Amino acid sequence: MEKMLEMSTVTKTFPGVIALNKVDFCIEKGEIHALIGENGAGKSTLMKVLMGMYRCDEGCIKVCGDDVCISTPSDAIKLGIGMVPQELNLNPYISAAENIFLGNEIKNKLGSIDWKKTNLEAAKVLRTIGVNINPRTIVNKLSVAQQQLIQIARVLTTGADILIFDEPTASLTSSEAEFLLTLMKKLRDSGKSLVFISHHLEELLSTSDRITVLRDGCTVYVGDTKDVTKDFLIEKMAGKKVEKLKKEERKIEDVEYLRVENLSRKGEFSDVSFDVKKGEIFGIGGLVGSGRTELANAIFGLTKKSNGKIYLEEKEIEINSPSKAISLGIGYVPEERRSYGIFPILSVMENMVVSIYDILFKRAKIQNKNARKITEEHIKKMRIRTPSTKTPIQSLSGGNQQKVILSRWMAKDVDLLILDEPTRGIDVNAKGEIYELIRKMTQQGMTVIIISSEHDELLLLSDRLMIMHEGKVKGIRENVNLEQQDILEMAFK
Amino acid sequence: MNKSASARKRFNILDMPTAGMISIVLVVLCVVVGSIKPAFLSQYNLTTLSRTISFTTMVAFGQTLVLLTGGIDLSVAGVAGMSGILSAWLMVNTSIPWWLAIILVLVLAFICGSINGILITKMNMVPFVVTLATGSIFTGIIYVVTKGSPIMGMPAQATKLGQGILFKVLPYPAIAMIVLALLGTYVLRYTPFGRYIYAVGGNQNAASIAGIKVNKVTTMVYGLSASMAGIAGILMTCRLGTAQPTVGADWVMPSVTAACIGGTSLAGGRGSIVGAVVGGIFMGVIQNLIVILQISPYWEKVITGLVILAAIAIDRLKAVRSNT
Amino acid sequence: MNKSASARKRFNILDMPTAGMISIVLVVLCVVVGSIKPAFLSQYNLTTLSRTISFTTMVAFGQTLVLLTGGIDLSVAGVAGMSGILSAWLMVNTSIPWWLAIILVLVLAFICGSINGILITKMNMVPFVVTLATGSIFTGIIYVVTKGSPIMGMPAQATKLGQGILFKVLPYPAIAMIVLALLGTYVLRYTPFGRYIYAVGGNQNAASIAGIKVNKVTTMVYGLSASMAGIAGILMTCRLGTAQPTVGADWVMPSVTAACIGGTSLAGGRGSIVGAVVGGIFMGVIQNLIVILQISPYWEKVITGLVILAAIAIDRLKAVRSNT
Amino acid sequence: TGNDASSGSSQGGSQAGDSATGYNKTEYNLVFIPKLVHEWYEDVKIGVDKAVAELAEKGITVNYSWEPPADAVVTEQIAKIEAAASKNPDGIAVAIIDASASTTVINELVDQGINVTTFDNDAPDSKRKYYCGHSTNYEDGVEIAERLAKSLNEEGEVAILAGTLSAINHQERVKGFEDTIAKYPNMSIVDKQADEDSIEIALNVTEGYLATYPNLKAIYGVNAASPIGAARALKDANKAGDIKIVGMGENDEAMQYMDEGTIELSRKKDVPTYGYNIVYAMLEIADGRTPAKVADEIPAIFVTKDNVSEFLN
Ligand SMILES: Nc1ncnc2c1ncn2[C@@H]1O[C@H](COP(=O)(O)OP(=O)(O)OP(=O)(O)O)[C@@H](O)[C@H]1O
Ligand SMILES: Nc1ncnc2c1ncn2[C@@H]1O[C@H](COP(=O)(O)OP(=O)(O)OP(=O)(O)O)[C@@H](O)[C@H]1O
Ligand SMILES: [Mg+2]
Ligand SMILES: [Mg+2]
Repeated sequence: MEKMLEMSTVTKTFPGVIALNKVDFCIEKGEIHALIGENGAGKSTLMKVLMGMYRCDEGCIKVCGDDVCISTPSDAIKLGIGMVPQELNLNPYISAAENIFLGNEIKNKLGSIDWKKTNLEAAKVLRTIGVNINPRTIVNKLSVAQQQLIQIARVLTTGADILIFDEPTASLTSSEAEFLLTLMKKLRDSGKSLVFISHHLEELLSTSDRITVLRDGCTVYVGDTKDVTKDFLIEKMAGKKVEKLKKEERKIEDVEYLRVENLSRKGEFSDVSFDVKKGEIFGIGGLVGSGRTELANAIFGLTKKSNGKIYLEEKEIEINSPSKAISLGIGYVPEERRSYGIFPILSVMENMVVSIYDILFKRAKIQNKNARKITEEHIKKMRIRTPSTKTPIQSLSGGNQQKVILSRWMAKDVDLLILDEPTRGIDVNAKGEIYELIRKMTQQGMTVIIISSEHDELLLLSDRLMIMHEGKVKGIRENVNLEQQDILEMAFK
Repeated sequence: MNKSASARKRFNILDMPTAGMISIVLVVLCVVVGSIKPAFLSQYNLTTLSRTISFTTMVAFGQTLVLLTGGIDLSVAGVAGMSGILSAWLMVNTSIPWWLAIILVLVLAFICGSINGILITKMNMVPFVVTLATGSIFTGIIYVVTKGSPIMGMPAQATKLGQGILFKVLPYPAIAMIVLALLGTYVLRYTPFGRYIYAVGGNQNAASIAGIKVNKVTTMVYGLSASMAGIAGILMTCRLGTAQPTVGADWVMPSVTAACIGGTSLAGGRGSIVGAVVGGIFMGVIQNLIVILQISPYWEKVITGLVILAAIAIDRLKAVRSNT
Repeated sequence: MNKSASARKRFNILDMPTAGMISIVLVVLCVVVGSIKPAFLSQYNLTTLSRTISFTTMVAFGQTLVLLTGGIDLSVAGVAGMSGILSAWLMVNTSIPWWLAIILVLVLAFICGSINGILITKMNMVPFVVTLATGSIFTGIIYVVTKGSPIMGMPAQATKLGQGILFKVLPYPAIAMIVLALLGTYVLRYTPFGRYIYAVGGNQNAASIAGIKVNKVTTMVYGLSASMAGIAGILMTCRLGTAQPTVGADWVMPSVTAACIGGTSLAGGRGSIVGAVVGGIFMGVIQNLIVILQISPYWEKVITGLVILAAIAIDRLKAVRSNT
Repeated sequence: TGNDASSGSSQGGSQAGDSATGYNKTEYNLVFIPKLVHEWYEDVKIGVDKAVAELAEKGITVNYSWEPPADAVVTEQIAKIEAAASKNPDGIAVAIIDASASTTVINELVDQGINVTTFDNDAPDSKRKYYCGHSTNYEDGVEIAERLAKSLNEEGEVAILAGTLSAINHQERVKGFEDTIAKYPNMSIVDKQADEDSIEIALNVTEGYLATYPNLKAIYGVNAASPIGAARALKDANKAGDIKIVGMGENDEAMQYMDEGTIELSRKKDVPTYGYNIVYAMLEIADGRTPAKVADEIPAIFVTKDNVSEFLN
């Protein structure tokens, strides 16, 4: 087979980290090449080097056998390389159509942009990837999933021959992901070469032709997909044997902690009632647009509910701001990490202890020593990969950022934690660790509400499950002998 | 589908662009004042007012481009003054024809602006400090050239550019402003370069991944901003008939304010030339009203501040209501 | 572990904070000039220079807080002038003791600043336009109160505050600046409120979800900025011995520039009081050097601009080299 | 009354200079701090240079530095004064931006033995050693109003361009004018707006006046920029000569407008004399003598179309 792309001995260091250490990476024409590794292994960095967003310290790149120099993204684009980046990277203030054709404008004879045609073409591309949105919509009005799909549409229109998908399915639900995987296969069959980064191993195994595994910035395995198993990959990524977490039947005492009655918010969800018991892990599942995020936002006081009541330990409470919620002992890990979770330029430590400054403030001074100790503890406990506690969080890999935010609430020691897609973008092994942590926290008396689009995660963790669809509760069930199938049935009943 | 359709309708009313809201406030203001003091709506006043407004508004066009990229250009004062002085100097002290002098100076202004852009992009410097420093340098050049004295004796063809009035209604500078506004709107809406400006300001990473040469676009934008300031400075010099060292000295804040009032975001990515026009007219009208309504000079600043606050408050009320 | 340690060492050199780099430039500048012109290092010059610098630097402290939240405060000029005038007015025209007059005016300044904050947070208005407008109102109040004339006859105890020199070396305003710098640094580094300021500037949405009362913090910050401007305005009035309507009129840009030069980001989340001190001293020293070195006044602005550019260029060179 | 050597200046100590020149030293260092970089002060400088050249012929070297702040900001000027003092010159001459604000500094410096003098605009309550300038602002306002009243036959509407609100000399010129016009029952001041010493604003405000007051008969401008801005506006509106401009125009541009007949009347001072007189005064003071006149009034003359030709270049 023809080598489409060859990267050899690529090395890239950042202050305090060697992100890539003599990595070799090679893709053939017409294949889907899976690139996997734990959080911080260097997958995104490798792809950013290829896109010309980082300049590597060492190494060379060949495209179609020719040595090339890629120093800016526009060089990469000229060479027929396109990327769907891991983080949402769209211009929030312009339309979907324009984002799709940015840098690749459709012009009329006079050289000015033909907006009519742009919108028509955009609608066409969006249809091919199975999205039904008005191409004129301003991007910041769209949900995360929709924005992700727009990024994918963007790359498709550039006509690139090498397509990089960096965790494209992370914020999609299963049906959308399914659609995308089919599309990727179609692209491969039409002769394009694809790089596919994901933490969903099943996806990779079912879609890719070959696999490269990175660990700590080094290539540790390259081989055909058909030759490997999931367990083998997990071991390769971690560099050691990993215990698999099992479903645990737990007895939860029947002590009500939180009760929500007829909660509604216009246009988002209506008549939502449920209760959560002390120490319980309460899962909320559903399909995209089912209004789970909106429900969580309303409970946490980010938005105003239009109707309904909330009781905490049987007392009616009025939550009108996040700080009120926190003072009542509620914590929240939001879905959109970049815009609602992290303080990009602040350090890992500040990101972690931001909610406990009032506790750290003793003897007229924030005890920075304590702060550092707490941070270091959590870095160890959560296995967060960071050069130091002082590193700006934005230079951590996506998964590690998520771990820092989870640690924030662990440090705060809240009574009720609402997690919205807590393991999005987190590698398999770290997921297991997080699951274990969640369980441990509940054993210590914390109550957890977990919203997730990964149904196996919900089935594994939760004691009870609530399924939502189009803003309505479709059912609440004890998580005993439930299967994926049951969840879908509930949603569509 | 139904949901989203109804949502779209609501969206339209609430999301009336700032420029539109300010225009409404402006029209109401003009009608009220016009009925109290008909002099305000006299042809003479409107004509001269249109000329007064045109200078800072032209500067605001360039400023808008810069703000769209997320930067700010504090050097417009220096560039405007320097352009005015140098063009007059060339006209008076050399045998270069007046139009060539203007072209040369505009090229120079563009280069000066590009220097801002290069320092900001290549050296990764902060626009605020860079343009403040270069602005100081450009202003300094005025003093070096003139020692503070005006340059007199500009050719009549040149001064006509600033003083002429088409059909006794439309002053040339106002025509220049209108032409530039149309041109600017066209560029921003219908050319890739224009869209790249929004893209760079909206999300620089995204723009870069899309293959946009962020540095080139940014440098170009600062060049254009300086050119706009140059045009305004030269026209003001022509208007006054002599090159004053102080021309443009007070145009920085008004140019940013005009853009802001018209809805251009200082954070980049959002705004329009129309917004700058509306903001510029708004500011000019307030100043004019203070004279027309015989407001005591001691109260002038208080009134100006209150009117601006009121106008943007009206614009924001809708946002507050649509919030949460 | 070894790997990361060596990498960390390099990191330290490259990531020397801006304030540090500028300090180095500053020290080199002072040593060079001091050896050419000993007058620069004379005690008299250093003493008066420290006083000159202290006023805008104090304003820059408040400005830094505002910039840290991602805003900007253009009303500092108005607040400073108004505070100076009102405190003098109270001292001269009422029987209120001078210290009470000062306290009352500072409370008022804080309230004025809070109004900025409330308009910005509750009404979701743009800081640039809001503070420009309120600044215009505050300045206007000065003219309404004074009709442009200075207020004379301030009590000697009050003027001592601005004119006194401790041990004939350290002017009182400089002492005030040092105390405020220490206090500000303490608040920013060691109190929750200070850390919240960084958090709000770092990501407002995330701050809100982390339980920070974003609106309260922001409002407080604008209040503090106005208080700082108030202190500087009152001290300058005491220094002059009479209340001038123009006190503080030109402090806006210098306060932002001082903060910026010292490494405070206009985008929020990054910066320090120390940076403002360094930036303030840097600006003051340049002005002083121009006189000491007898640089032609016509070249003053050119030189000032070039020196600022050179200083930040030196600071940025490391960034450019460490980039990508 | 001139050479009173008894004033206890420390500078008088060095008697090295030959007495033939009449001065104690052969070399003097002076600092001039005008209000800002402006053409008006360039004319002052011409006078300074003239005096310096004269003294050089007598064998006395006068080094001077010219240190205007870039903008007329009082705090900047004070910083300049303090910085100049640290060079320990034989004399500092300041064109005061703000009298009361500068008084403290001047007194501090004089107490330290530095000879501070003022020109153009005084700080009368300070300990400054000498002032050379023009202090009859109120009277100028009165005089201009009287002459205007006569040429308007004591009737008609007048508008004022009031300069900078915080400038005391502008305030006095306005006051003198207003007080005088008030004496004429058929004359009225219809409006008064600030122009911030800016030709651009003066022009815009005048256009506002023209729109609002169809019966306007005259415009009074209190600073050098105002009559020029007003003249431009009148010319554009084809009302040059129909509405009389009176005021403080002094520069070449104002003289040209006057020659054309757009400006009616202007108060003009003999600017170089400021510079010339002050150099000699500063040397006297440096030697420990008191200059002939402690306050030196530079006369101002009225320029009209009749005598404007003397001032056209
Ligand atoms: N801009 C940067 N500055 C400093 N360090 C960085 C930067 N970008 C990445 N790193 C570091 O490089 C390493 C590799 O990061 P990268 O984003 O490539 O990981 P990844 O494999 O994509 O992980 P994830 O699965 O979490 O996305 C990490 O340790 C990260 O902290
Ligand atoms: N800012 C917004 N403006 C307009 N519509 C929005 C916005 N955010 C979300 N929506 C719409 O609201 C609906 C619910 O949002 P969302 O997809 O986040 O729900 P969800 O149940 O949390 O799903 P998931 O968590 O799987 O993404 C979707 O139809 C989405 O398009
Ligand atoms: Mg990644
Ligand atoms: Mg969601």
